[in-house]
Amino acid sequence: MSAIACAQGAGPKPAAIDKADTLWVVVASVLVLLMTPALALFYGGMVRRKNVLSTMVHSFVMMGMVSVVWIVLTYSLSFGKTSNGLIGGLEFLFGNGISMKDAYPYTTPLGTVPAGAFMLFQMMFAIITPALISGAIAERMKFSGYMLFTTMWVVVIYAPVACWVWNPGGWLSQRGALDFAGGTVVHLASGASALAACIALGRRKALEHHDPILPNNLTTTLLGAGLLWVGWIGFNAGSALAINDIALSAFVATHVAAASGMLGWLICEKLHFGKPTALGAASGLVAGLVGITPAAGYVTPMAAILIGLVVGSLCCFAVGIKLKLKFDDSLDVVGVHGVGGATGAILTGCLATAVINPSVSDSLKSNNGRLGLVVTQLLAVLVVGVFSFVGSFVLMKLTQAITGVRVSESEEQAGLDLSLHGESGYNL
Amino acid sequence: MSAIACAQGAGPKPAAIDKADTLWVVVASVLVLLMTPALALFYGGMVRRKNVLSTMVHSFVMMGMVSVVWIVLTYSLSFGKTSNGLIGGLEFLFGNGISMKDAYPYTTPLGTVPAGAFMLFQMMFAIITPALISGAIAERMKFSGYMLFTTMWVVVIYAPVACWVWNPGGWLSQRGALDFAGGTVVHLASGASALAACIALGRRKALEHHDPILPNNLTTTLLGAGLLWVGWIGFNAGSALAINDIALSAFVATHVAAASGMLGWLICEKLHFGKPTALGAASGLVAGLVGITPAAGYVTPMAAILIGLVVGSLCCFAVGIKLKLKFDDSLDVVGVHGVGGATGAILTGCLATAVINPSVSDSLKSNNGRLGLVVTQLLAVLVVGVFSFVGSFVLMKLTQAITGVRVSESEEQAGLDLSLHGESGYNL
Amino acid sequence: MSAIACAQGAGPKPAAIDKADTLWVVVASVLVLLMTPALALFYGGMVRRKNVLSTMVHSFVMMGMVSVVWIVLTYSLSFGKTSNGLIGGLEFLFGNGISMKDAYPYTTPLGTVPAGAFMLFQMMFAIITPALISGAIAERMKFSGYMLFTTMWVVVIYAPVACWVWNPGGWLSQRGALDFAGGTVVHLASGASALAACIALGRRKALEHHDPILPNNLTTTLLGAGLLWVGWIGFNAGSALAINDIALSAFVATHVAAASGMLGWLICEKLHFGKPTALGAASGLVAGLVGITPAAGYVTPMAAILIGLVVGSLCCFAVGIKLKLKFDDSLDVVGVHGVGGATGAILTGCLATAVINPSVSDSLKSNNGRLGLVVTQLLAVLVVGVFSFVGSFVLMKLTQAITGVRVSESEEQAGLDLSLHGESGYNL
Amino acid sequence: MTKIEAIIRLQRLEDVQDALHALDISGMTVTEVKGMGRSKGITHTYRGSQYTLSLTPRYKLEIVVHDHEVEPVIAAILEVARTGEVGDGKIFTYPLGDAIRIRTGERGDTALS
Amino acid sequence: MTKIEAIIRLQRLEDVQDALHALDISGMTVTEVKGMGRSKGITHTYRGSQYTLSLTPRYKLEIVVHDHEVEPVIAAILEVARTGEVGDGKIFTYPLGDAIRIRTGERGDTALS
Amino acid sequence: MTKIEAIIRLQRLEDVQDALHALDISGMTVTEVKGMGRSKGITHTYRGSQYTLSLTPRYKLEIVVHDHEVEPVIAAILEVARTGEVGDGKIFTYPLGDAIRIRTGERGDTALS
Ligand SMILES: Nc1ncnc2c1ncn2[C@@H]1O[C@H](COP(=O)(O)OP(=O)(O)O)[C@@H](O)[C@H]1O
Ligand SMILES: Nc1ncnc2c1ncn2[C@@H]1O[C@H](COP(=O)(O)OP(=O)(O)O)[C@@H](O)[C@H]1O
Ligand SMILES: Nc1ncnc2c1ncn2[C@@H]1O[C@H](COP(=O)(O)OP(=O)(O)O)[C@@H](O)[C@H]1O
Repeated sequence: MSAIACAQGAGPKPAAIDKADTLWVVVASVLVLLMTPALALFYGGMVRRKNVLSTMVHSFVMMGMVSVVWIVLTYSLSFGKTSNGLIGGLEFLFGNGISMKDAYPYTTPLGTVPAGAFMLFQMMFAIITPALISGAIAERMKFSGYMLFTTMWVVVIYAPVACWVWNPGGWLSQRGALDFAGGTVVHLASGASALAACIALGRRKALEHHDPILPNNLTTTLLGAGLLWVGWIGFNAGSALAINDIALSAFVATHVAAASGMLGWLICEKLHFGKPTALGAASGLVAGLVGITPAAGYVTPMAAILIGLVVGSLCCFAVGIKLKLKFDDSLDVVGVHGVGGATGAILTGCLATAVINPSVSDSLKSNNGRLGLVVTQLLAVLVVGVFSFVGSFVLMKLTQAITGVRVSESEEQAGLDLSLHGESGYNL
Repeated sequence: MSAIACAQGAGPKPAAIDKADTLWVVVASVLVLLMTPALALFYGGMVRRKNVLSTMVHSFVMMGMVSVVWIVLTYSLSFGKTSNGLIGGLEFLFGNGISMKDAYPYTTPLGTVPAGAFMLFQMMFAIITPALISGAIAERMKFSGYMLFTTMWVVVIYAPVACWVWNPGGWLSQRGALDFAGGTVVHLASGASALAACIALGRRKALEHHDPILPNNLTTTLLGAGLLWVGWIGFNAGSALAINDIALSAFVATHVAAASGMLGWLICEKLHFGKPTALGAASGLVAGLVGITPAAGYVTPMAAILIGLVVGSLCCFAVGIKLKLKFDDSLDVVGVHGVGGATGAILTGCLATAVINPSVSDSLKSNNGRLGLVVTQLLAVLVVGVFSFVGSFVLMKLTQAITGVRVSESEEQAGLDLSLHGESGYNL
Repeated sequence: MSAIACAQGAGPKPAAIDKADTLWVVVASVLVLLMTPALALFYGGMVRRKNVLSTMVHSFVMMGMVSVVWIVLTYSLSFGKTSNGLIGGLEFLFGNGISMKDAYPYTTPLGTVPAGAFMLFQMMFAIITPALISGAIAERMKFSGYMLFTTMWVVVIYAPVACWVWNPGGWLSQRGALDFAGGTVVHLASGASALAACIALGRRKALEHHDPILPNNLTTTLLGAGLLWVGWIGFNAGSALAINDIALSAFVATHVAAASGMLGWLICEKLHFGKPTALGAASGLVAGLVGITPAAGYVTPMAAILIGLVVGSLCCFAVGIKLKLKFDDSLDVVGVHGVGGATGAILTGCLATAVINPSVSDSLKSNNGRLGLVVTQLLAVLVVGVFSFVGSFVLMKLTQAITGVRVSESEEQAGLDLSLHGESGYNL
Repeated sequence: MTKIEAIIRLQRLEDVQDALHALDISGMTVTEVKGMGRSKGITHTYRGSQYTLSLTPRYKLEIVVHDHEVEPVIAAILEVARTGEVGDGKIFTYPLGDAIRIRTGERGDTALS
Repeated sequence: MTKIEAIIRLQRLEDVQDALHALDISGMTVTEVKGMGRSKGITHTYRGSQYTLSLTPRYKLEIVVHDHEVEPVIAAILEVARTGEVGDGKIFTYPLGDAIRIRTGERGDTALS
Repeated sequence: MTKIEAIIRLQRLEDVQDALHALDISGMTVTEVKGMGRSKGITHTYRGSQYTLSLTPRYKLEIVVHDHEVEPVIAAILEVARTGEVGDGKIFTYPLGDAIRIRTGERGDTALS
C-alpha cells in the first residue's frame, strides 16, 4: 500500500485542500531537496582526494537532469493513470495537467494537498535515487556514460517501480505491500542497481595494486550524514502527505531509528574490530534511516529502535561482503541501501501495527494476516530487486556500447577530477 | 508589480491573518537566512587559500550589520508609507509600529501575514544583497572600507530600490513592472554595484604577475551552491507571501530553472571548452536561480526550463567578458548576477502568463500589452542598473576618502586572512 | 515560568490541536535537530587536525545516545507528572502514553500541539545540551568515559533541571522564573558542567609544552556557526509552541541579538586586540544567541539588540578568564555558554516586558515587581549553576573510577582520531 | 655511505617500496614535491579560463645506503619507476658525511643496518 | 654536477621560474618547507590569545645543474628573489655523485640536458 | 660548512628548536615528510577494513652550520629527540659546496652568521 493511501487511512476522509498539509509537503520537499547535496558530501568525503569533485558532481548533476526529465516525462510514467498497474499514462507530459490548486486525482478519497506539491515531493525522491547508485561506480566511470545510464535508468527502472509501489493503481500497491517512504522504490532499487552497475564496470585499478584507498575528508562525510538525517525527516514524515498523527509517528520512528542505527553500528565495530569510528557513526545512522524508511509511519517508537539496531549492526557486517565476493561497490551502496532496504521492508511486514496506522489492518486483512503480509513484502523485495538488477545490468551494457562506461587507466590514475573535469578539489 | 501585490492577486481578497501563510513566511525567512552562510561558502571556496576567511567574513558580517541597520532604519525607508514613490517614511524607525499580530498596512487588500513576519522575510533579502557584491571585491579590499561601503550602500542604494519596486507605493511598482522575488532589487542592483566597486578598487596584483588564481576548495563551493538552491526555494516561493497556488508555481519554476541552468552551463562548457566542470555545475545552477528570480511566480514550468537554459548558457560566456574588458570582478558577480538578473527581468516580461498568476493580466493591461510590458521591464532594468552603478561608484570614492578601500601590496601578497584578521583558514 | 506556560499566556485559551501550530513545532524540531551537526562543525573546526573527528563524534554520538535514552527514560523524568517539583513521574517510560493526537496533558489550559510533537521538540534540546559540554573536554577525554559521563549526565543533571524549569509542576517554574528557551536549562547547565568536567579532567599536555594549539579549519567553524544561527530560530521561536505573535517576537529578538552579538565581539576585538577575526564573528553570534535564549519571547527588538551587544562583548573577554585561572576549557564552553547563559537569564529579568508577552505581568506580579523578578532569576542561575557544577564533578569522578576519563599521554600526542578511532580526518 | 635521491611519479611509490623491501632496504624518507621538467604540466579549468600549472606533483625519495647497495637500488628504481614517457623523473646520488641513529646514538654504517 | 638548493619567499617562485627559463634550465624540484631564521614569524590570533609561529612558510628549490651553470643560476636567483628585507632566504650548493634519468637510464651530465 | 639533516618525530620539533636556540643556532628549514623505517606504521580503519600505512609522518630538519658546530648540534638533537623507542629517526651530515645569503649576497661562512 502506498504512502498516498496510508495518508488517507489516517483520519476522517478529507475532501478539500488543507493549507497546513500543503505547507508540510512543501517543507518536506525542501528537506528532501537538501538530501542530494548532503549525499554529495557524504560520498565526496569518502573517495580519494583526486576524485572528490567527480563524485560530488554525480549527485549534483542528478538535480539538474532528473528534475527536467521528471516534469517532462517520468512523473507521468510514474503517476499517470495506469490501466495495467505496470506503467502510468502520458497525460502529465511536459507538466501538463498538474494542478497547483487541486489534489492529485487518482486516489480515493482525494488527498488534501495540491497535485503540484505532490509532484514536487516525488520529484525529490526521483533525484536522489539514481544519485545513490553513483556511490557504487565512483572513481572510475566516464561522465558521459554516467549521464546516459542514469537518464535511461530513471525512465526505464525508476518510473515503473514507482508506479508499481506508489501509484494507487500500481500492482504492488494493489496487493497491499507496505512501503511507507521508499524502502523498495528508493533503497532497494538503488542498491540492486548499484550491484549490477559496479559488476558491469569492474574493479578500480588501485585495488589490484593494493594501494590504500582512504577517505579524503571525513569531516565532509560527517556533515553529509548530519544533513541526510535532517532531510530524511522530510523524506519519511513528509510521506504522510499531511501534518497528522502519522506524520508525527513517522518523525519519531525515523529519528530514533537513525539514533539506534548509529549505536548498533558503533557497538558492532567496538566489539568486532576494537574501535568505534566516526565513519561508523555516520554509516550507522544512514543505515538506520534506510531501514526505517519503509516502516516509518507504521511502527511504534520501540519497534523503530529495534529496526535501527538490527539494520545498523547488520550493515556494519554487510559492507564486508564485497571484499569476499570481489565486486567493487566503492562506497557500499549495496551493503547499506540494498541490504538495509530489503531488511527494512521485511521488518515492516513483521512490525507494522494498526495502533500507529489504521491502514495496516487493511493490509493485514487483504494478505490474510501477518504471515501473508510478510510474504507479500518478500515478494516486493524480490521483484523490485531482480528487476532493478537485471535492468541496470542491461542499461550498463547499452551505455558501454554507446558512450563507453569506463575511463582509461591513466585517467583513473590521474584522478577523475583532473582528467574528466579539468579541476582539482583542493588547492590548499 | 511587487511580490506583495501578486500574492494578493492570487485568490479571494483575504482579510485576516492566516496561520499557515504566516508559518510559510517564517519558514521561508529561515530558508533565506540560510542563503548568506551558503553564499559565504560558495564564495569562500573560490578564492585563494590565503583569503578564504576574509571572503567568508564579508558575507557573515552582513548578517550582523544589515540586521541591525534594517530594523533601526532601512526597513522604514524601504517599506514606510511613501508619498513620492521614491523613499519610504520614518514611521517604522527602531522597529516601532511593526505589528506581530496585524498585517503590513499599506497593501490593498491587506495580506494574511503579520507585518513582523513580512519585515523578517524582507530583512533576509537586505542581508544577502550587499553580501553578493562582496564577490567582486574579494582578495584586496580593506575590512574597514568594506564595512563603511556596505553600510552606506544598504541605506543609499538598497532602501530606495526596494521602495521603488516592492513598496506598494513605489514608482516602478505603480508602473506595473514585474519582479516576483528580486531580479532587479537583489541581483541586478548587486551586479551593477559590483561592477562599479571592482572598477573603483582596481585589479588584484596577482593578475599582473600572471600568477594562477585557483579556488582553494571547490567542495566548499559545491556545498554553498547546494544550500543556495535550498534557500532559494524560500526566497522565491516565499515571495508569494502565502502558501497557495502561486507559491507552488514559484517553487516548481525555481527548481526546474536551477536544474536547467546547470544543464545549460555544463552543455556550453562541454561544447565550447571541452570539459564540463564541477564549478560549472555550481555556477549554472546559481545562474538559473538568478534568472528565474523575477519570473518565478509568473511562468509555466516549461517557460522556467527555458529561462534556466538561456540564462545558464549566457552566463557561462558572460563570465569571460571581464577578461576582455579588464575589470577584475573576482568571483563573477557581474557575469552571473548582473547579466542573469537583467536577462531574467526581460524574459519575465516576455513569458509571464495570467494562467499562472492572474495579476499578470493587470500588468499587461496597464502596459498596453506584451510589448509595453517588456519595455517597462527594460526601463526597470535600466534605471536600477544605472542608479546602482553610479551610486556605488560614488560610495566607493567616498569610502576611499574616509577609510581607504584597498589593502597594501604586501598585505595582499600575504593574504587578507593573516594581514587583516590575524588568522589562517586551514592549519592542516 | 516555562516556555509552555508562556505560549499559553499568549492568546485566547486554546482547546484543540491546531495543525499550523503543530507544523511549526515539527519544523522547529527539525531546525533544532540541525544544531547538533552544526555544533559538531563549530567545535570540530577549532581543535587541532589530529582531533577533528573525535571532537565531531562527541556531538554526533549524542544524537544516537540521548535520542534513545530520552524516549526510554528521561522524557518521563523531565515531563512526567511531578508531585514534588523536583523530578517527573514514570508514566511515559519507553514512550508509553505519548499521544500523537492529543496535547501534553499537564498544562492548564492545554496546548495546541500533540504531545508527540512536544516530546520531539524537547528531545532535540536534550541532545544538544550534553554535546555543548563536549567542547570543554575536547582533545583528551576517553571515548568510553565520555559515553558513560554523558549518559549519566542526561539522567542525573539534565532531567531534573528540565523538570524544575519547564515542567509545569517544576519548582522554579512555579516560582515564576522566566526562561523562554533554555538559558538556564541548556546554556548555564552545560557551561557549569563544562567547568566541572574540564577541571576534573586536567589540562592538555600541549599547554605545558607551550605548543601552539591552532584551529584546523575555521571554514568549518564558520559553517557551523551559520547553521547554528539558522537552527536557533527554531530553538527560540519554536519555544512559543505555536505560530503566533510571541513566536514572531522571539524570531526577531533571536535574529537581531545574534547580529549584535557578532558586532559586539568584533568591536571589542578591534578595540582591544587590534584585529577583528572570523572566529570572533562566529563566536560573537553564538554568544548573542546564547544571551537571547532565555529572553527571546519576552523582549522588544531594541532590548534584544542590547542583550546581544552586552553578551557579545562580555564573552569576548570572558574567554580569557581560563588563561588566568588555568583551567583548560578547550573550546570556551564556560566563557560563552556559562557566562552568556547566566548574563542572559539576569538580563531577561531586567528587560522582559508584558508588551511583548502578557505572561510577563504574571511573573512580575508573583515576584512582587521587577526587583523580585531579577532576584528570582538570580536564584535560578545560582541553583542551576551550583547543582550542575557539583553534580558534574561527582559524575566525572565516578566515571574516572569506572572507565577512566583521560587518554594516555602518547594517545594524546598521536591525536585522538588515530588512537581512539583509528581514523584520520583528512587524507589530502 | 651514499644518499640516493629519486624523484618519481606519484603512482609508482608502492612499487618502489616493494622493490626496496626485496633488496632488504628498510629505511627511506618520502617528501611530496612539485617538479618542473620537460613534462607539460597540468591544465586546470576555472570558469572558462585555463591555467596550466607547470609544476606537477611528484614524490622525492631519499634513501641512505651503504656504498655497495647503491647500484642495486638504482637498478631497482629504474626498473619499477619507468613508464618510458616524459616525466619519469631523475635519480641523484650524494656523498654522505656521517649517519647517526637517534635512538641508540650509533654512528656510521652501523646506524643504517 | 652540482645541486643548488635555494630557500625563497613564497611569492618569488614564479619570478625564479621565469629567470631559470631564460637561462634554459628546465629542471627543478620544489618543496613547501617552513623556515626558522631571523625573520620574526607570523602572529595568529585565536580568541584573544596570540601565538607567534616561529616557522614561516618558504619554498625550497632544488636544481641540479652542470658545473658551469652554477654561477649564472645563483646570480639569477639572487637578482629576482631578493627583497632586501630579513627573510629572503639562503642558497646552498652541494657536490653531486651521479645523476640518472629514469626514463632512459642515461647517467651523468647527459641525464640533465 | 656542513648540512645536518635530522629526521625526527613530530612531537619533538619544539624541543629541538629550543635546544638549537640554546646553542645560538638560528637558521633551520623544516619539511613534513613521511618515513619508512623499522617502526610498524599507522593502522587506519575504514568501514571494517584495516589499512596499515607503512609511511609515518616525520619532520625533516635541515640545518647548515659551521663545521665546529656540527658535534654540539648533533649532541643536542640526540638528547632531546630520543625517546628510546623504534622510530626515533636518523641524523645525516653532508659536505657543503657553498652558502649564500640572498638578502645580502654574502657567501661562505659569513652567510650563516
Ligand atoms: N635538473 C633538475 N634538478 C632537479 N630536479 C629535476 C631536474 N630535472 C628534472 N627534475 C625533476 O624530475 C622530474 C621529471 O623530470 P622531467 O624532465 O619531466 O622528465 P624526464 O626526466 O623524463 O625528461 C621533474 O618534475 C623534476 O621534479
Ligand atoms: N643555517 C640554516 N640552515 C638551513 N636553513 C636556513 C639556515 N638559515 C636560514 N635558513 C632558511 O632561510 C630562511 C630565511 O632565513 P632568514 O635568516 O630569515 O633570512 P636572512 O637570510 O635574510 O637573514 C629561513 O626561513 C630558513 O628556511
Ligand atoms: N636509510 C634511510 N634513508 C633515509 N631515511 C631513513 C633511513 N632509515 C631511516 N630513515 C628515516 O628515519 C625514520 C626513523 O627510522 P626507523 O628505522 O623507524 O627508526 P630507528 O632509527 O629508531 O630504527 C624513518 O621513518 C625514515 O624517515
